[in-house]
Amino acid sequence: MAKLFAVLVAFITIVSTAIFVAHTWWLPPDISVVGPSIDSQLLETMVAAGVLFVVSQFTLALFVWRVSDERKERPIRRFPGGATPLVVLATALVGIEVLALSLVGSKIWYNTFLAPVPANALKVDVQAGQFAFYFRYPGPDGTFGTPHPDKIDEGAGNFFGLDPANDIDARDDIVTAELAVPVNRPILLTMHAKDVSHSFYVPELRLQQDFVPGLVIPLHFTATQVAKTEIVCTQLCGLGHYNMKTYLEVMSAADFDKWLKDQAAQQ
Amino acid sequence: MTTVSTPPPVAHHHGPPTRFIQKYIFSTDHKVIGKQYLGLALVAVTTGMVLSWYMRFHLAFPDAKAPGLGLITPEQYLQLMTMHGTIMVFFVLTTAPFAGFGNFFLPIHVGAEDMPFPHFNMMSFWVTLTAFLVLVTSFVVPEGPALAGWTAYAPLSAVGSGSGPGEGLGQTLWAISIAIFCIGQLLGGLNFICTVLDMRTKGLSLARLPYVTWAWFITSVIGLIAFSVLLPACILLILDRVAGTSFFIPAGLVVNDRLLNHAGGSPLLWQHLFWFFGHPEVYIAILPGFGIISTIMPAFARKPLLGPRVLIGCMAAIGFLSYTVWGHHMFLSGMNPTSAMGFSIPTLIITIPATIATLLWIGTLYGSRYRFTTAGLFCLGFISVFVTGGLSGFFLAQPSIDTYLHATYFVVAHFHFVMAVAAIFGIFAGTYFWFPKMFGRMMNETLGKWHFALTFTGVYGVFMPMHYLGLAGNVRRYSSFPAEYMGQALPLHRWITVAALFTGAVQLIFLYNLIRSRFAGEPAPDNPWEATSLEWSTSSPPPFDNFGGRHLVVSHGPDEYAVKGPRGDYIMQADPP
Amino acid sequence: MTPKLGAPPSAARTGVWVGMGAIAMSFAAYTSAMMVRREGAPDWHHFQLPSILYVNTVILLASSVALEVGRRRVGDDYEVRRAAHRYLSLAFGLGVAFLIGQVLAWRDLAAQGLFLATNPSSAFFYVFTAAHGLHLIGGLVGLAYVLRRVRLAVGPGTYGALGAVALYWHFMDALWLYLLGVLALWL
Amino acid sequence: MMRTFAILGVALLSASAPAPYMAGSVTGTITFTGTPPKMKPIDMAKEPSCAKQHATPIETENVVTGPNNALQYVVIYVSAGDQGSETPATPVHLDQKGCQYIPHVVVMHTAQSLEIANNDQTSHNIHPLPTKNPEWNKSQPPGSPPIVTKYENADFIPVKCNVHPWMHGYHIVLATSHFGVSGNDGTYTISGLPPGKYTLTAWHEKFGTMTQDVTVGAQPAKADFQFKATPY
Repeated sequence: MAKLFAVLVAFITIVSTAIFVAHTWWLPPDISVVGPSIDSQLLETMVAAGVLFVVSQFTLALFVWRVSDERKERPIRRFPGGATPLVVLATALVGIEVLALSLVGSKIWYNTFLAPVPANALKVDVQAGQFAFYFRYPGPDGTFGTPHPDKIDEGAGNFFGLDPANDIDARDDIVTAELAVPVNRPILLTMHAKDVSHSFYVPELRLQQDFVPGLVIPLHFTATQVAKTEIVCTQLCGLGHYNMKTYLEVMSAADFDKWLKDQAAQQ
Repeated sequence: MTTVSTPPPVAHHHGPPTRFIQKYIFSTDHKVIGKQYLGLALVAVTTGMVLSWYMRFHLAFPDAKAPGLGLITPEQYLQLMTMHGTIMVFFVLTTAPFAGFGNFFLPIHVGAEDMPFPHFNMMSFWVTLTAFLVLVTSFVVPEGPALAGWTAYAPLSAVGSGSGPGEGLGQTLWAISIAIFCIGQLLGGLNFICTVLDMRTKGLSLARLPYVTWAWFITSVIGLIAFSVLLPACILLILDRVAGTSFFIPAGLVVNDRLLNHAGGSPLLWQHLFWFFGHPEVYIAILPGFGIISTIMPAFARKPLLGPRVLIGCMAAIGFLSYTVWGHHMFLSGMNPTSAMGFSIPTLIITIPATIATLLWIGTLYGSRYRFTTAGLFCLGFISVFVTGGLSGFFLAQPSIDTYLHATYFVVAHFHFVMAVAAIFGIFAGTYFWFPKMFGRMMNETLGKWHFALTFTGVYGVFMPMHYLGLAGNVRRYSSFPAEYMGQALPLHRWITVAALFTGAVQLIFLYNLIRSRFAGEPAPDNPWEATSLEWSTSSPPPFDNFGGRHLVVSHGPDEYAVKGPRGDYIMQADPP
Repeated sequence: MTPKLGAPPSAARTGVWVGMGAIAMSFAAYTSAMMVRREGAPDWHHFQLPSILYVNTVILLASSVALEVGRRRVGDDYEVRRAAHRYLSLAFGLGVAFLIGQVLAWRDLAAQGLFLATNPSSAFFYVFTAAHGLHLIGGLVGLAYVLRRVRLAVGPGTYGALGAVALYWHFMDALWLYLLGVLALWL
Repeated sequence: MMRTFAILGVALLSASAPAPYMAGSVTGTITFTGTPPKMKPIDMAKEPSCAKQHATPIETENVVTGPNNALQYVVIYVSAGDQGSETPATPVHLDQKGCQYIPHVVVMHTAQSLEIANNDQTSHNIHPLPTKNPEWNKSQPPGSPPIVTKYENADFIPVKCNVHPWMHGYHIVLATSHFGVSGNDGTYTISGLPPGKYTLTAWHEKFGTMTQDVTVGAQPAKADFQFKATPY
């Protein structure tokens, strides 16, 4: 049984590692400015964790194999050097790894969530609700109308609770059900939720951020390639959660302007 | 065995109960209560596993009718998921390794005859059972149980039935159940701590406590703090739901075209309170596992644990650090991103004591004369799965990577390996190890070893692929994956489902072994494993007062193996100096 | 089968200490919840604490004093025990009086139209006072138990139990003073 | 033998007994004055399986107008003077197709059974928000059987699908079987009314209700309604 176990551990380790290495299932290509740094950070961690994984599982298997024969009257041997070197080793290795990862990681994190937003960023207002995202472009006047929760009427297509009767800013707001953005231009999303917590996740952007009712959360990104990808909700929000999704369309500047005009015409 | 003739000063005697009710139902005997907890855990784990089968079935075959449920609707899926999580975390991973084994063996390990407050102890179980019953009741209420997940994030969990089926009465029952559960665990933890501090027999210094006893002690301290925070959180949640207060519900929410008249509440407040409990809860589940492994391995390795003090230090460090890291569940929750780094560092630091503990176990294995009993094998399995689960923590502890992996199956894989599977392996090890002492009969080793081998293979088959899903960006908590999103993951989901059903079926071997051994197993000697701690110095099963009127004097450490002893290569704690 | 020995007298005291730790923790949680809820909540209305609370405070402190005097007096001699018993009963009575006072405070607020759900500030007031009241009832139960034992006979266990109950009771005082401070400062 | 025939004959007679003599009816046209709000096109981007069923994007249906100021989806019913009416045995049918409720307004008698079918490739959830009946909320995955339900009390019930927030309709539950719904040309007919004096009420989801009295005699009575429309 012992030998079988040793083999089993080794086998499982090899197979699972192989699948990781072969990238059989891997991240989708990234299309954002922060993407590459996140990917490389993930890869570094993957290598470090992978090595530790293989080494420790094999050590376990090896030791099991070595002591597997219960009949043999071997003398009991202490681990050379006792616990202290292990403690030092673990602390040093892991400590260094931790420091390294944190240093690089915090820089990436800063670029993703804390870096100042460029002035030329395109502002898009995002509202999440059960179970759809709606996006709002300020229109020609460049200012958003004020949302009034009490005026929200989804049946009449008033998802943001705008009040065009009394609010001039609101009249030219362009409300869409999918997010279109021009390529290579910083985008600033102002995220708010209508009812419960939701989340904004675009794997290709390597970007995720929760919507929190009662808060308006800024989130900025820059897409680097023309593409059409999905935006999904990752915060459990009710029975329709699995189907709370829409599309992100990254377009050339020209296409984007045309798209925006078409949308405006339909309002 | 040494016995002292003069008993310590006592308040009053209470003799063994004679009536059935007192003896087996409303018993104040810690051994009976321990068995009751384990029984509850067995019922709960079976329920939880069946729920997960339905989830897996639906994920693999979204359009197929599930036996008994028919076509599973999205809300049913979320309800299955919520109940699976809640039942497993609270009523299995908290009760079995801690309340169950702890109740039975903690007093014996310290040479006591019972806990200091037996009636609190009895209440602790019956309160916990009530909590469980309240929870399962929600299966039969209109619109079914809660669907907000075991984390019950507000406002979804707070705004009421408008936000979805199960968010009416079901969610209220959930909150009440968890509140009750907290009370039960507080009563239990109080007893554990006092037992260790005040009930230790002559010569049993803290340093001489078995590692598992240390683990239970540390766990009960963690639990005492954690549940003292979850209880108020649940009370506030209940008030928001039934009394119209606004602790967690902000102003201007429109649920189903209806403007709620709540104002000013903070959804993040719930998350902070919950995770301040929630992260330590993970260690409440796994630390007893640490203790069980560290206690059992030397007995089978026939050599003392490598670095005993270090291990206890690691467990204490983990216990302490567990209160500094709750924010790593909230990197993307909308809290100030700067604080994410503050939570990330201690999270990564926790890996240090965890790594050390692992190395100590592997080092103990080195050069040993290991006896590959089922319990011993589960210890080795524990090491393997704990390492696997721990390493994925490296990814999630980093905010920058969590940005991508958060809320994907990578997380599911991580916590299942590190807290669910590892903890369960600890429970299995404990069961095979202590069953003879608890019931006076041996378990069948052949069945046990098959159970181990198949379970070990099975869990890797189930949870390893979830890492791949996560890397591919496959989101968790989805009842199905519409073709245009994550459609290509379906084959992998099918594989996982098959593996899950297989692993589940394998557990029938364990169940059969358990029942068969209980009634027809080999009679167990007092010390079948040639182990040293005090439970092995009394009969199997122990008498009502644990030591038959004897008061043991301890003059040895918990694992004096590989020495010249009166019986062989070991000296028991109660042996004369 | 041989009967079990009860717990050593010290256990009761340890138990109370541990319990106090847990209770302190949960009230810390309530307080931090209040802090978070309070900051940046435009809807937070300040209101005058009912003045009866201060009377209640005095009553509660008095009960603690009575309990302490009683505890120090307890002895084997019958007369002494009677005297001690009287003090303990007084402490018990005052405790009940405090609870009644708290209820009156609630009625006072209700009369002002301040209910649980009226405003976060009132919500926290009711939650704090109710939580404290419940824990105090626990203390009363313990006190009643000790009263019975003192009346019957005084054994080694009695001192332990009495000490434990007294400790808990004083803790309830301290907790109330803390809550009063919190409420007075932030409501 | 003879008796059987006799019974049969009686049965046949009673079966073929004529409906109440000279049942009258009410007809009319519903129109509006002023400018109604512009209906918004619905962007179904999140649900491709539905989007591709509509060549041109469909519009919201809360104010549907027809030629020469006709107003559609107005429910006209007898609100007073009705001499009893029993619940029809036949169920009312509601379709969910292309992520739309068809029809937008469905009228039924109290306790009449309503069957809701999902003809889409996606999962819908039906969530009525009643005021006088219990609220419910149920998912209906594609390929699952129709949901059959009924409302006990008269009510004007907004219904929505949370999964597709634009899906919005009305379940109108009336205590009478005498009602009509205005078509796209604004006309309606209420038939089978015994002669007598009645009060008619016209209900529109945005413009509210209007009433007028009408006397039904031998000739079909006429009752037109004109709502005041506002752009917002």
